[in-house]
Amino acid sequence: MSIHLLHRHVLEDHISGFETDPNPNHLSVIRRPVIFSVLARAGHEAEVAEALWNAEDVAPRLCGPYEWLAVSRTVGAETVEAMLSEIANASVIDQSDGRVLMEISGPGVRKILAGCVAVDLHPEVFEEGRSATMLCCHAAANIARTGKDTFEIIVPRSLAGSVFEALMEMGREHALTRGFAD
Amino acid sequence: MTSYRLGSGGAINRGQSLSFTFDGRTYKGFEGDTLASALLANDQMLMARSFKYHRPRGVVTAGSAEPNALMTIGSGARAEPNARATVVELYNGLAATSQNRWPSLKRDFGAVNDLFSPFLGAGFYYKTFMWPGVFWEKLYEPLIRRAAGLGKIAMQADPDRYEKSWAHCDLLVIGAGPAGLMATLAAGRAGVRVILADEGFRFGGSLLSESAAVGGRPAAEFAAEVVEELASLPNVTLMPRTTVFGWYDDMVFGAVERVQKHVASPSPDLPMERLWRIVAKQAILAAGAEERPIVFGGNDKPGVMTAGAARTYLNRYGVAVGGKVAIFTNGGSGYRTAADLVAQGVDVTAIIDARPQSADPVPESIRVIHNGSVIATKGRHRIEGLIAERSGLEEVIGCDALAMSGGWSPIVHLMCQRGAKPVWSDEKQAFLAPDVGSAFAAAGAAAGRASLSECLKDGAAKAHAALDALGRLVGSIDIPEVEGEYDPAFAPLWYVPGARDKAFVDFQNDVHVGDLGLAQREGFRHIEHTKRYTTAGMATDQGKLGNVNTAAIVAGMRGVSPAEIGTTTFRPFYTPVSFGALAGAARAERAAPVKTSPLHGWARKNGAAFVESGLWYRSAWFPREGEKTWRESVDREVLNVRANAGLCDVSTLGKIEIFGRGAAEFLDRIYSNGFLKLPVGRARYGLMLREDGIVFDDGTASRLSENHFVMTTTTAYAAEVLTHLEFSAQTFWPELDVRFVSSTDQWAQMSLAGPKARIIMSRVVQDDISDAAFPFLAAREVTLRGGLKARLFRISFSGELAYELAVPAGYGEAVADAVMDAGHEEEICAYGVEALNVLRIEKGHITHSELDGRTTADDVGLGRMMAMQKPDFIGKRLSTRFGLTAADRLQLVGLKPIEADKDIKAGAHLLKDGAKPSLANDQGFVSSACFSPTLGHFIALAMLKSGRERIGERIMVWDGLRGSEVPCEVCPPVFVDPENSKLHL
Amino acid sequence: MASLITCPHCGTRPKEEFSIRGAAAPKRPSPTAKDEAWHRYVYVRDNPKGRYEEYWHHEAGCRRFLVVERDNLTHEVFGVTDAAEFKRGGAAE
Amino acid sequence: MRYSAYSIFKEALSGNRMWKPAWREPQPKPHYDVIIVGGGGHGLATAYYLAKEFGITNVAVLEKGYLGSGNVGRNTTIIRSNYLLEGNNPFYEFSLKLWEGLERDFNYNAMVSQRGILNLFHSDGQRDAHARKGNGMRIHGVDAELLDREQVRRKAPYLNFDHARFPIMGALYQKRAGTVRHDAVAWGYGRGADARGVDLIQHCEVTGIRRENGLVVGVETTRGFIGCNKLALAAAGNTTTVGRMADLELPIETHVLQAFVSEGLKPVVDHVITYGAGHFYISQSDKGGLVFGAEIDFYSSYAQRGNLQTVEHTMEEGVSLIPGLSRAKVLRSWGGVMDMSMDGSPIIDRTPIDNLYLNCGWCYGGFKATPASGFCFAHLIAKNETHHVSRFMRLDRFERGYTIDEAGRGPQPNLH
Repeated sequence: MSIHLLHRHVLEDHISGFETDPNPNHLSVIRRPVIFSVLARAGHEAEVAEALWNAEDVAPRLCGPYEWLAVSRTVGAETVEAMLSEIANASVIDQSDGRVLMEISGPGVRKILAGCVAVDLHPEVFEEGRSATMLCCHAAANIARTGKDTFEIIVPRSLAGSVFEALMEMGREHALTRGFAD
Repeated sequence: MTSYRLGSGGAINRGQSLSFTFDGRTYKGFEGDTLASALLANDQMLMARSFKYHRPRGVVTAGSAEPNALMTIGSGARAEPNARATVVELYNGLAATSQNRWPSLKRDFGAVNDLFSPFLGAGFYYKTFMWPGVFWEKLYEPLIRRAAGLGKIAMQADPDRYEKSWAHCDLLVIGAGPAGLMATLAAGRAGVRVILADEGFRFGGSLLSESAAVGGRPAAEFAAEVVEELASLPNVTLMPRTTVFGWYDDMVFGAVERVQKHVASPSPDLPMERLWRIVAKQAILAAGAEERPIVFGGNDKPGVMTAGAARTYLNRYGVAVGGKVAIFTNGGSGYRTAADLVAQGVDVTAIIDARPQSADPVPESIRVIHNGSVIATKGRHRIEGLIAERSGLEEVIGCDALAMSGGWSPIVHLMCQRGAKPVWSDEKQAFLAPDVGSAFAAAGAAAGRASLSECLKDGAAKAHAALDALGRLVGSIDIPEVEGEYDPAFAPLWYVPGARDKAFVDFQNDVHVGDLGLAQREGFRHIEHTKRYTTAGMATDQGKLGNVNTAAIVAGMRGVSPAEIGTTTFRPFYTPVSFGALAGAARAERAAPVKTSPLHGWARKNGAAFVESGLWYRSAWFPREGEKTWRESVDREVLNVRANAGLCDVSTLGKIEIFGRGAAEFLDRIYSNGFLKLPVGRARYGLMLREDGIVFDDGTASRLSENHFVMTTTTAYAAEVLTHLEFSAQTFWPELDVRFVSSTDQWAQMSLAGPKARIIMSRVVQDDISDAAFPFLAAREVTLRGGLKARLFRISFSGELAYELAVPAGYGEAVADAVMDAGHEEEICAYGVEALNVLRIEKGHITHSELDGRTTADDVGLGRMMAMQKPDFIGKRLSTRFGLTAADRLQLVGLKPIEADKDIKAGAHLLKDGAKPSLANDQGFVSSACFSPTLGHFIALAMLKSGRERIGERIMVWDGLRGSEVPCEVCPPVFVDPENSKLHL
Repeated sequence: MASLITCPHCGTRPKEEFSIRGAAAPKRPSPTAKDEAWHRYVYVRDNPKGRYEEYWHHEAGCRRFLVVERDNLTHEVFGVTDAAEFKRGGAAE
Repeated sequence: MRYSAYSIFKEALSGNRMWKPAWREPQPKPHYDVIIVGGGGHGLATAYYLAKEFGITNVAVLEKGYLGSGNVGRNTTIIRSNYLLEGNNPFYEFSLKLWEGLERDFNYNAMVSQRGILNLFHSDGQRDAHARKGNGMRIHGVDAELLDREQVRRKAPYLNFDHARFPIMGALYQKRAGTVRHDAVAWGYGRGADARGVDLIQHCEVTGIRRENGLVVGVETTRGFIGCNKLALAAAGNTTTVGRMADLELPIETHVLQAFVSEGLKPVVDHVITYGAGHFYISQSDKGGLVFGAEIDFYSSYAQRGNLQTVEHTMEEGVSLIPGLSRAKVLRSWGGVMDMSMDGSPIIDRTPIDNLYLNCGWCYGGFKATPASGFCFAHLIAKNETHHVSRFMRLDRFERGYTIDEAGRGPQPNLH
């Protein structure tokens, strides 16, 4: 027999019904991003970081002094894995199924996120390109500012439903809409 | 007409009439009114009853310090008890109900307490109600409880939403009065991030009640202009209806915003209240000052209020608090109130001034009685007159309201919440804010500044200092001129001797001067003792009005300065905050986040009943048609696993990837047993101890490559184990080359167990998984038919031939479906954690029911896993202590009932056969028990004193709690396949 | 301290992100140290009133163990260092 | 002066002017048989029982603040004896029995109110653990009942039965548990001790312990040197500070625990209730305030104040358990300084110094222990031998491997 490999996104149970047009404040869930954990050996943090920042098609997200998430929305897991395994003194492991990537954007995004995270996301404090792991709606999430009013949120798969619901709850006042993005 | 609405004036919208009810009667007010101002406008002065003596009460204040006018707002699930009418913003349809009275506010039976008050002095209850013993709980206490308390809560779920949010700023300004507005303006213009929070619904503070002119305009107009400018600045956030209730470490302020408390029909998209945690670099407390009541006989009659309150009702709300108002003062506030009243055509009957003389301007034709005092008041539900005294002569003066001013106390509460005590000032006759460092300063009246112009100036100055500290000072702003301000200077006046009636210091709790004296006489002299003994300052206003008077009166009784008495401790909350606001959205089903297993959908599809397991929901059993109890389903699942095969979701087990050249060495130190020689492609069961030698958790570690392991933990301890690894690696052995990352979420993991497991698994996996190629404890990456990479482990919790298959989470459901299809002919079933638990008890495998944080490896029969020859592992050294190796420790055994139809429950204790239940005879307890469908009777795992030597002994399983005694035989803890033959099939 | 900790890797973070392990001063003895040393390490605490070094785990952030040096009476924070950088004051136990 | 309904009546007729002080304010004498450091609940109870039960009255209690200024005046007033382990259970039951007769014993109404405690459970595992504890209580003759969900609902219908994240399965119920008016305990013991000749010396801080030939001879204080034959420490959160003066090495870490009271409400919560899916516990005082708390703040602290996050967490648990609390308002929060021991259980023992006695490690459970703690400590001081119910509460139990780890969390004090 051959297994019919149907892939299910954990938020499919949360996002159902008709898709509506996105409002100015919108939460989109990226269906199949590629996400790898990258861990540098002690003493090799800088070189691993440099290699990650130079890697093509991959956006590095800072988790800790020797740990990153390498995120790609454009290329497949094999490509990313091949690329990352070239990096010396780094351990990599595929977390694409273990993490959920959401993107939230719009003029109300900071007000919405202020209900979810304690970190000051003022653009002069948390600049574009910055990323960090922080508590977001009771889950350790990696949050990156990818635009003036756009943030990427990466959360563990098991908690994604709760985080998603909490984000939508905080977004009610701001007419936040949501949907999958491929 | 006593109190009434003026024909014009006030910051109310006379074009917008609002209808509301109080105790069922309908009234009209205006937009901009508080409930209190609207009631006064309707001549409703009687608003409440006091706590102890049930005395009739009206408003004393026009603000958040109100001790008397507490009401219940709304009804049913939305009822809010103990709301202060003085700060409740009026809205159409508001329904208010008076409290703590029966049958009605006017006729309250509880007022009988007032007649008995000589017997009910401070602390009377400590001295009686002791005889006979049972009477306290049966009679006295229920009576006291029924009489005590204030408002009622409905005890229904709240229909509204609550939210929490964080805010960050360079400068937080608390209070939007003259000082706060000027501070915000100065900082706002300098471009720093400012938050201005005020508890009221309209910014302006005392400017709204002020008859002076600021910058050539009426004060209220000036305030409105400043607010307009602030609203236009993008770096300024205005937060009305927001009370900053607490100052916490690191300049974190807690605040609550009443988002929709004033709205007739709340929007479901907005919270009712929102909790703010405001992180500020600098903060200015501009909360103003509280006017002190004067403590004189009968000072609690409805209609007696502070002069400032009377002025606020007049100027801000256009309400005259009486038709004939008397003034009792010791400073300028009384005179300004008289002048404002006269200007609005209100009759002022007399100004009684405790001072021998005064320089305050007296309105024309108003009589001033210097050196005078009020010693009693007349009337019951409202003041009808007062007895003034001067030089031993008494005079009755008619009035329907009495405005009193005993001086001012700066509101320093927040600055004293972190340990610093306020500082007494002889000059100001007040407690002033302590120095709490350069990041938090008081400004304006809160800093003891008296006049309006000083407050405006001080607000700007404190903002300049804050800007300087931030490195953002660019210049100073102009201070507007004030015309027609009064001098609020006052002379100390703590209480008036010769009172004919009780002279209250704490209105709500009915604490009067006599109580304070009694406390001193009885030795409760420390101010904290005085407070606790008399309950002064313990009411819902937390002594905002009374505490300074209390301290000064006690000082007077003791002949010392108030500085020596000091204040009681200031603690959050500045004003009471709802549970709802502090809890936010975390309630009901959302009390905690939910963790979803990747196989949740698969389990649901197969009809699982779910059970909470930490934050997870795990599939507990899979009922089939015709099965009436959970036991029927579980028994079937167990038997089917033992006979055929079953599939169970084990995704919730913790999974930790461990990398590095030091990984093996690291695991060798973490586990009590050896891991150095674990070959690649193999798994090993491991035991982790705490440093005190007690078992911490168990699980497996598999070596996927030379320098890459994956560890599994129990579901419950997944997070703690990862933390334990990190702690050990980072603080004990930083030199080891080892890194971790959790991969729990990456994998859907399923356990396929049963004698037919291999045949089923081989239909799913491409690789050779024959016993030779993939023996017991094999662990490695495999490829599924269809091409998916997966991890396969041959480990077993059930005691059967078993595999754990881990696939990327998104494919979990598809693969589980495929396994079920592949096993269709073998009659595979889904099984849940209940069946898993039965399987493991039958096999004698331990869980945290046995590993309860007090057991050693040897206690649970795993002494052989203590590799004492290793130089070091966590827990090694303390594991050999006498108490941990004593012969009489509880040891793991099995139990079988002597009579096969008897059931055993976990939590039962063990007694020697024939012994009476007593602590001395207690031999241990049942840790896990279940019905074993394999054996056809109940079985149990138990921890029994010296248990391993007692195999074969008859013992009593004693469950007094549930009324059963079951004789059992002690047996080895492995009930099924003790030879492990099934594992190696 | 008690509200915000400035993590050397992640910046200023709320207490919610941390779990607190306890005194950082006691050093794990060598495997061959005397029983007395092991007992003291596991059970005896200096518990000073005032300056105090304590392990805080940045659980919801970088997952590093930090040593927070602070005053446990005033709650003033003097410094936060990564556990790997932490130098114990005084003689080793 | 004996307190009674008659005394209240009589004094009222004379304008309440003749009441006598509850205790004297004596000057310290140069020397006492016994000095007790700490005028909190345990210290005062110890003095009371020393005088009453063991006839030792030449005793001083030294208190750096005012009497009862420590945890006896800042707790959630719960008394109970629902303990699991042999090291704890008989001790707390002894304490509960003393509470039951206390008021008539010391002629002070401390409002002992046996309202019953419901320890809720929310899972099979918790039920089994509660059954084990309940059977352990019953086997020792302590009252305990295991209630199912419906029995709990009948007692406390306002709990969250229908929309709970962690549904209530049942409760372990101890009917004899309840609450006591906390300040009155300190005052009752203080007054009783004073009447028997004990000197209660307030505002007297111990700054040093003077030793000669290996024995304590007295203490240096802010009011001068005071000599003694025996020195007894009952200093709770400040135990380490005082113990250090005698070079004691202690298994104690000091932590802060917050507690809360709501505005006065008409009676709604009749029992003491603890939440099994969190740490929240609540009761309602006779005055109408809901008195409640939850977890410690987790960091070492000597400050009597806490953290906003802990406040929020407490309220989250409160509203999750009792949805109807949402619109009630919290009036005040405060913090108590806890002497957390390394196994979560107390120490009543001798020390390496022969005439120095130690009473500490009460964690956040010291209030309910007050009578037994005082009694057993007095017994130890007077007879130089351990009372049998406190025989496991030894200082050397850590070294010997006989910890009393009720929570099973090991040597990390903030987990107990």
